[in-house]
Amino acid sequence: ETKDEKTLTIAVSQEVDSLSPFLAVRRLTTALGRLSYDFLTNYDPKTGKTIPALAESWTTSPDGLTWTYKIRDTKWTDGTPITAEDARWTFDTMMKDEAAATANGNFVENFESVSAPDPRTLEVKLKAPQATMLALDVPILPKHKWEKAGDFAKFNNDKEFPIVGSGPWVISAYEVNQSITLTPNKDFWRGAPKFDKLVFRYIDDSDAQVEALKAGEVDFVSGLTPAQAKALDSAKDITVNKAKGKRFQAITLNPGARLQDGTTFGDGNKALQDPVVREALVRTIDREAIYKTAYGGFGEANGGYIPSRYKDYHWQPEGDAVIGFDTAKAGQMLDAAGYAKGSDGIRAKGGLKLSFRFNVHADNPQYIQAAEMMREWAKEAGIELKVEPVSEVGALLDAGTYDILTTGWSVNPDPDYILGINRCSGLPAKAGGPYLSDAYYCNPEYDKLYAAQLAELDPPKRAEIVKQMQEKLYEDNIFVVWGYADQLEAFRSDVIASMTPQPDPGGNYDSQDGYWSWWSAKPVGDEDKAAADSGGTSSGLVLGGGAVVLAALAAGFVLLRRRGGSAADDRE
Amino acid sequence: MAKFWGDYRQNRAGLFGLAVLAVFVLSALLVPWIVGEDALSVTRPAGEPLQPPSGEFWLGTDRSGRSVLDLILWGSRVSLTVGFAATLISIAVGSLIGILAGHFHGWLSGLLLRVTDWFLVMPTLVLAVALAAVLGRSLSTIVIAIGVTSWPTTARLVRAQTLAVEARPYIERARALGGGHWHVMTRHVLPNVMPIVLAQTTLMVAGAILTESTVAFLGLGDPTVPSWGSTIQAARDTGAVSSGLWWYILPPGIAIALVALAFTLCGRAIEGVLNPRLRNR
Amino acid sequence: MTELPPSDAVPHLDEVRDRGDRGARGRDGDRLRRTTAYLGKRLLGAAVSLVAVIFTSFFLFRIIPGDPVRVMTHGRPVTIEQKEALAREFGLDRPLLEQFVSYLLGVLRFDFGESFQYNRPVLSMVGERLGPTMLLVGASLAISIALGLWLGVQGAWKHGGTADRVNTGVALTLWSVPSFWLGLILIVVFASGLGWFPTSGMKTPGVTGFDAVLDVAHHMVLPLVTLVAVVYAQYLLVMRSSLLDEMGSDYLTTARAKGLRDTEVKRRHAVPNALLPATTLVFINVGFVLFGAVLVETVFSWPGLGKLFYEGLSVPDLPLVQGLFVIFSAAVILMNLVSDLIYPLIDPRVRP
Amino acid sequence: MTDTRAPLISARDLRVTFPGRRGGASARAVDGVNLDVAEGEIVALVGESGCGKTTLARTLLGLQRPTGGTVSYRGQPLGYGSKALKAYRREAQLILQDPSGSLNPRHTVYDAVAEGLRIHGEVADERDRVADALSRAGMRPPERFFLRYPHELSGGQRQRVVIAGALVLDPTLIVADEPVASLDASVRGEILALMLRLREELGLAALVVTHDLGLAWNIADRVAVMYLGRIIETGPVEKILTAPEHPYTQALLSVLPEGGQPVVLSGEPPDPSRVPGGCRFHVRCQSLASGVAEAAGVADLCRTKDLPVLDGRGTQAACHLAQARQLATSGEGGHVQHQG
Amino acid sequence: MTSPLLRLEGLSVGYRTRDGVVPAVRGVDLTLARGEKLGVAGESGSGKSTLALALLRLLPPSATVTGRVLLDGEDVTEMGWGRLRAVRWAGASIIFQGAMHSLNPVQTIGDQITEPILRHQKVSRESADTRVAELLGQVGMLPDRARSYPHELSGGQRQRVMIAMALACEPDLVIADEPTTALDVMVQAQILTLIEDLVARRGISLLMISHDLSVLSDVCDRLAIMYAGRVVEVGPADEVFRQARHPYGAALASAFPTVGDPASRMRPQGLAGDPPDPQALPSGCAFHPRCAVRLEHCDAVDPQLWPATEGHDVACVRVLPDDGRSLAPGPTRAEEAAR
Ligand SMILES: Nc1ncnc2c1ncn2[C@@H]1O[C@H](COP(=O)(O)OP(=O)(O)OP(=O)(O)O)[C@@H](O)[C@H]1O
Ligand SMILES: Nc1ncnc2c1ncn2[C@@H]1O[C@H](COP(=O)(O)OP(=O)(O)OP(=O)(O)O)[C@@H](O)[C@H]1O
Ligand SMILES: [Mg+2]
Ligand SMILES: [Mg+2]
Repeated sequence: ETKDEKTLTIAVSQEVDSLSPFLAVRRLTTALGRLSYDFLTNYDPKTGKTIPALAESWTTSPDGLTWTYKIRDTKWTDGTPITAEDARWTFDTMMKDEAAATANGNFVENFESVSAPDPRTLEVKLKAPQATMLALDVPILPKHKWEKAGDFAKFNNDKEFPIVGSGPWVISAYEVNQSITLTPNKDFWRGAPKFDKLVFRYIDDSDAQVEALKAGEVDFVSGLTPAQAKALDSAKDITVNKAKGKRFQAITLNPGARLQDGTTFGDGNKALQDPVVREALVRTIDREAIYKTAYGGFGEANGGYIPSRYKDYHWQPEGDAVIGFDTAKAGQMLDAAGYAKGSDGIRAKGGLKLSFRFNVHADNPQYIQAAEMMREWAKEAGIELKVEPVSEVGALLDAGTYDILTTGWSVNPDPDYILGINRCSGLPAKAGGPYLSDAYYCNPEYDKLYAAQLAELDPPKRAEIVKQMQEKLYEDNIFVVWGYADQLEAFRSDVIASMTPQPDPGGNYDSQDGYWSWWSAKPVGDEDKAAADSGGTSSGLVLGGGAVVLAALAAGFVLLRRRGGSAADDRE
Repeated sequence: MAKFWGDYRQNRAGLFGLAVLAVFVLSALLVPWIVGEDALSVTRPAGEPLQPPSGEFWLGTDRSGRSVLDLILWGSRVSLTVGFAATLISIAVGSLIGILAGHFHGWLSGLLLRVTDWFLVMPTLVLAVALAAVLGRSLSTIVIAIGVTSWPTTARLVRAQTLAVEARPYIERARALGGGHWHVMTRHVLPNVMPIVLAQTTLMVAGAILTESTVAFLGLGDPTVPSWGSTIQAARDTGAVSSGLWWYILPPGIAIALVALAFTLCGRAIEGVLNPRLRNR
Repeated sequence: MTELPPSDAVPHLDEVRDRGDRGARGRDGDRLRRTTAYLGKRLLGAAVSLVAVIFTSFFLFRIIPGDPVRVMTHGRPVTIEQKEALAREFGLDRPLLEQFVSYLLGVLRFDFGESFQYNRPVLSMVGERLGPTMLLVGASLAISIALGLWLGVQGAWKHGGTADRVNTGVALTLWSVPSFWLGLILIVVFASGLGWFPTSGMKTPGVTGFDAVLDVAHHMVLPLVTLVAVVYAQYLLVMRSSLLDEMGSDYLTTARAKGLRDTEVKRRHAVPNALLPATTLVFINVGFVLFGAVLVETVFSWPGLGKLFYEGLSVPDLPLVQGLFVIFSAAVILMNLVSDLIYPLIDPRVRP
Repeated sequence: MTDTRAPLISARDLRVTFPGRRGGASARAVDGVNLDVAEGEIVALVGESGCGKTTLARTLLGLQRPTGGTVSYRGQPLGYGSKALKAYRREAQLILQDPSGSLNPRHTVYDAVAEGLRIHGEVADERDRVADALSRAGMRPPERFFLRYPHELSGGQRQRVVIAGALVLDPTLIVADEPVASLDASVRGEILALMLRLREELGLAALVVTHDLGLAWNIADRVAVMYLGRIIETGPVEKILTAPEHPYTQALLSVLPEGGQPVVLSGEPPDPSRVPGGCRFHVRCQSLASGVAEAAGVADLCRTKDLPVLDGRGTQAACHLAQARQLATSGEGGHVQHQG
Repeated sequence: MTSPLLRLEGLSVGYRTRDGVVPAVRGVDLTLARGEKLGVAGESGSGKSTLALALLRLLPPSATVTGRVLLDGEDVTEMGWGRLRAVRWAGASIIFQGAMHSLNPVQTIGDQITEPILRHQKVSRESADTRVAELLGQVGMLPDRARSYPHELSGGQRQRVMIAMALACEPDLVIADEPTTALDVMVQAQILTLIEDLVARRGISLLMISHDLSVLSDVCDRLAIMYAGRVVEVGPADEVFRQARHPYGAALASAFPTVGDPASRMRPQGLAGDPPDPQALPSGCAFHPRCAVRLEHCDAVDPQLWPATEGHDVACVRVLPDDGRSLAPGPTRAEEAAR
């Protein structure tokens, strides 16, 4: 490492599942795919619109079944030219080889055929029209390298470095469970990255990540807790980025799990099938309080399904439509509906007790904190929530053996997918899954609206329909959104001068749909780089902890020295 | 008993341990009256979240705005309960198996020994963690996991002691007087292994409390119940270490260390009293 | 490791005495036969334990709630057909007993199956991380054994003195501290606070050559201190108490009567005898320290086995967790075996 | 003493074999013993360490199951069911060598003495019987000792408590395994005197196991000398301890301080897992070594021919040499037998 | 005879315990001439072992020693550590009671015997080994036993090893603390014969401790009887054994019956009462509560050793001129009584 080499180090807590884009499904490794392989298209960080990438341009047939991409004339990092054949091979392999379809197979499920009539032209024929043809999140791989890979199920692409790719960065070293080092692709057609090195450094513990940031061992940390964000805000040379979240946090209430044919299954508490109970329950949730306490104020309480970050589609209840926090009213509603409080303070009607299992993702502290709060509010209204943290909700969901689940989804700029999962046709066809969503929501009116928005080509009008759909979801109180937590990140401002967020401005740097942040990151010039000292560690903890540790150690050392002195006496 | 206490009193560390324990046990017993259940409310907390220590909150507040001191006090209840309950299981199982394995000879003892050894080679914590994962997150799970995994130590100890006791001539005398298995086990062996078991208990409680915190640290505890382990875990979840929230992370750790130490000191003191060979040294 | 109840060592001490009593008078004629029998018995015992462990791990983890197939598909929704295909591929559809037998046979051939989430052989994943764990555990064992035994000897020889009392006190206190908590505090104080050591990890990416060795050493200081701090007390206590046990012994009076110096009496007579029970503990502890590293590895993001286990458990990744459980336990069994085999070498009374 | 009284307890061809450790040869601790104890008789069983005295005593009390032979009590073979044993142990009592070890340190004197009563469910007038037993054992006034713990008593007092614990059930037979070996010389005589007195007062029969010939001289009517699992000489004390026939007994007597020129037997103590062929004593026999046996013409017999088991009555010595001498004087066959 | 080899003057030892000081040895005066064999008898706890250990300052730190221990005219209690180490084993060696415990279980007996040789004599390893073989031969063991570990030997053999070890540096004095207790009668006889023989052949002085008066009387020239930390009777062995003048000595002697002597047949002799508690000794003569022939002023007079006959001193009022009545009010001065 030469002195003036500029390294950008990102702390990551996920381990590498595979460096083969065919297999990689984790956030970290898909991000690595985006950095090291170009995709056909990309998103403009400012507008969110699709822009050309490896595909310079594209056309589609009137029936939408044939897509033709013009492939950019550029080179793999080993100097071999990139051709349409590479793209064809990539898609074709995913269609033919089940292992190669592991990560992104869903994109090609609908492909009829792929061909490369000439080195610059890629042609895809579809079985049915497909909305994602301009959002194919598929790294195009160099055929000449990958042909020889053998069994794709076993090939992890982690033996030979640097890995031949086409993105702005080249994966040039990988130490299992420790770090991944990338070097710039000097010939990247959009321009080479500014840093000389990009290192993803594995630090599992969130506190350790922040400490490493403070110590200057890493330059960027994401997934901050609210407390960390607040503490770092005042730290020297560190900039905290609070991006509006693209995820919503929610709970789903089991309305009676069922298959598409209406067969019910599972053991969800039947009381939740009563809309009154559901509404009453929702009225016991103080969303504002959740975001104020559990999210430390970094987030927005909001019942709308699509986060406010997406202004066009975002909807939120207003006026009388708001099912707001009011435990008294919840109680009255339940009283009116005949749910009377028992001796234990829990309401029941005809043997149906308002006592619900509340399965919370154990690895999400905010969910747990919110769940604890919800339990107390619900209790005031005579509803019992039994908070049961679980490591994985999938099995409970598939079996329908839950009452209330926490959930959260990342929402793409285009809401189609996230809306689609809640259709009746999304319900599992057979017992045991698969089930895309996690609410067993099924409302024919909602389905109708979904179809309408799909057919509507005028964006404002489509947005209107999307908002109506959200209203439906909101009223039904099955998929109950709390709001949107901010995405909290921090970076060393004495290392990184600037980076492009997504959306720009106000967006996030980490887990972007593209490579903008790390590609665009500009190092701080030597002249304006302050003496690198890591200030900002809280003196309280240092003093407190230090006192404890040092006291113990000092005692030990003093003793050792003492003993040195007394060893001379020759006792019997 | 008076003699026991007289001997015990000579051990200053043991007295310190006992005093610490007394404070914790007392506060655990009295906490519903001195602090009250309201202190645990996350929706009507006494203060703002994550406030540093002040006159009002001696140890600051947690992520929900509750007094950390109150949490520690309530947590002592849970941690001590876990410690004692787990120890009880392990001591009960361990003593029973140990006495049986030591008293009887032949296949029963062989079988029990095998089972004990089997449990003994399995890393206790791995097994406890695995059990905690298997049985789901709750305090009773942790109690069972710790209890089930730590009995072999007691069993070995009790067996060794049983063998030692059974080699004493008074057992032969009791048998020569016509005493049967039951008589020998209850009248002679049991009273003689009890002191060892007592010493072992105190040592084990310390281990159980530590294990509880470890299990919680590994994210397998019940985060909704304010034990010391789960408080540390909550603090970690909050990012307390890197956010300088020392009042959130230090107290539960110190409480664990203090109680574990106190139990250990008591255990050693008791051992010292019971084993004069240690005492005279 | 910290979470071992303090008296874990005690039964082993007793066992040692057991063995001592059993020590038969060696008659040269029988020796070979007896040695073979002794070896055979120990090996058989170890083998039985191993199978029992494999059995336990196989069935224990199967009860963890969670759907293996969901793990394999990383939570992505898949069709029943796909699920069944995957289940078939991993043999999850066969009768449990059959699965167990094939697992057992696999394990005996060092085939622990493939990780559900990483789609790779468990053994190779273990292989990658064994090094760091061994480094950390090995170094911490070496240091804590040396430190603990030395302090234990000093303490016992001048028992009751200030040095002994403070030493024992410090050891017990550190022992009572949860290791992960201590690790966190150390990070805050010495890594981010004083900046003396790196906060976590094992290497600075890109450092090569001899610098890399220093770099690893630098990274290792804090995890090592943590691990040593919570572990050494045990060695200290065992050494101290077994030396105290020896100290009243008549043969020490004999040694003094022979005109030996105090230090010679200690070094030549007392310590070798007192070392015996400690030896058993040392070996038995290796296995436990191995797992104790889980916590420390987690706190310091040390790329070792412990982390892998922790992660596998939360998913749950059955083959990974099972494999690691078997490996951890096998380490304990192996170390027990080694201690059984070594013991006769250092204690003539136990020689078969 | 006469042999006309019916024996209270009798062992017939008793054998106890312990399996060898770690594949070693098995130990024939008791290797064919006939022994009778008549009512009111004190028999001393003497022999060097490891010859099987304790094992024999334990077997007589049913604490050890014989691998061969029988023990009969009042003519009835001993049953080993728990009921039968319990009934037997109401009448036959054991006193062990180490009084400190024989008392549970956590039981008071009262508990220790009452234990037998409680086991046999004889709790009525327990207090009186305990007091009575204690005073008979010479601990007077008994109430003063009730609540004492063993560690608060001297060795002699402890042994008295043990004896009281045996007396409380009004036994007919006491088997005492080295009852004074761990006591100070000064206390020893007191305990032996107590045993004699009890025999006088209660007509107790006793088998006293000891390696101390002086003790046998002090209190026993009859003595049986044991060597390597067998009784090799038996008879009235006056006879055996003044004019022993067996070279082993002679050697034992010779090493007593007053025993004149000591015959120190060569070699190590015998090992019951390796019983030599021929006379079991021949490897250490001074008579054989000095050529006396050779002169008497029995040396070969000594080396090759095992001797039959003594029948446990009368005066006998299992020795080829003694036998040969006997033959020479009386012309009789069989082993030496003096009618008492 | 020149100056005695060993001379104890007013030797007292107390152990500090939590319950106060235990006076284990209370003012013992004894002399041992060169080549003499002195036996010390007494019941358990009378301070015999304490006395033995005090001779070489081997007592635990909790013991306080007063008085003088003159070994060859040199006071052991005042020696520097270096000198003391030199005296130990080379000047006086000890044979301890329990050889199993007195031998280091993890060292071969050869190494253990070699150790003092190498320490005290400037010899090579090889010649030390030769010496070991020689010594083992002298105690009737095969030289190749040097490679054995203590547990591989029988009790008798171990005791022989202890004896060989004690002789290793050719000391002037051998202290044998109950060398044969816990051994079988037969082995006991072997060991005693061996000790007697070796000591006689080399002209070594022997201080032998036992509670078995009959054994001591057999081996030793002179006998000392201890009671409650005091020597209560000392004199020629035969005389003390047969005609003990102190009631305790007499009781002790009669506790060992003579087989074949009709006087003791069916008449065990005992000594009533309990051994004294060293921390609560009776007033006056410590033995008086158990004494069958005590006089009324025995609880007031604490008699010191007094020559009863030539070379036979007894600490009993009965040997004093007027039964010691004149001494009743105050304690006698030690120097006066024990000359
Ligand atoms: N439980 C046992 N298992 C194996 N061997 C035994 C057992 N008990 C006794 N022995 C052996 O049997 C032999 C006789 O033992 P026993 O205790 O009867 O002798 P003893 O004459 O009482 O000796 P001592 O005088 O030493 O008490 C010994 O060699 C002993 O090692
Ligand atoms: N380390 C010690 N601390 C306190 N008291 C002791 C210690 N060693 C011995 N004593 C006491 O000193 C007294 C004399 O003990 P010592 O061992 O000299 O007696 P002994 O005559 O050798 O007895 P034995 O015949 O049992 O060996 C006893 O009362 C004993 O309890
Ligand atoms: Mg015996
Ligand atoms: Mg002694």
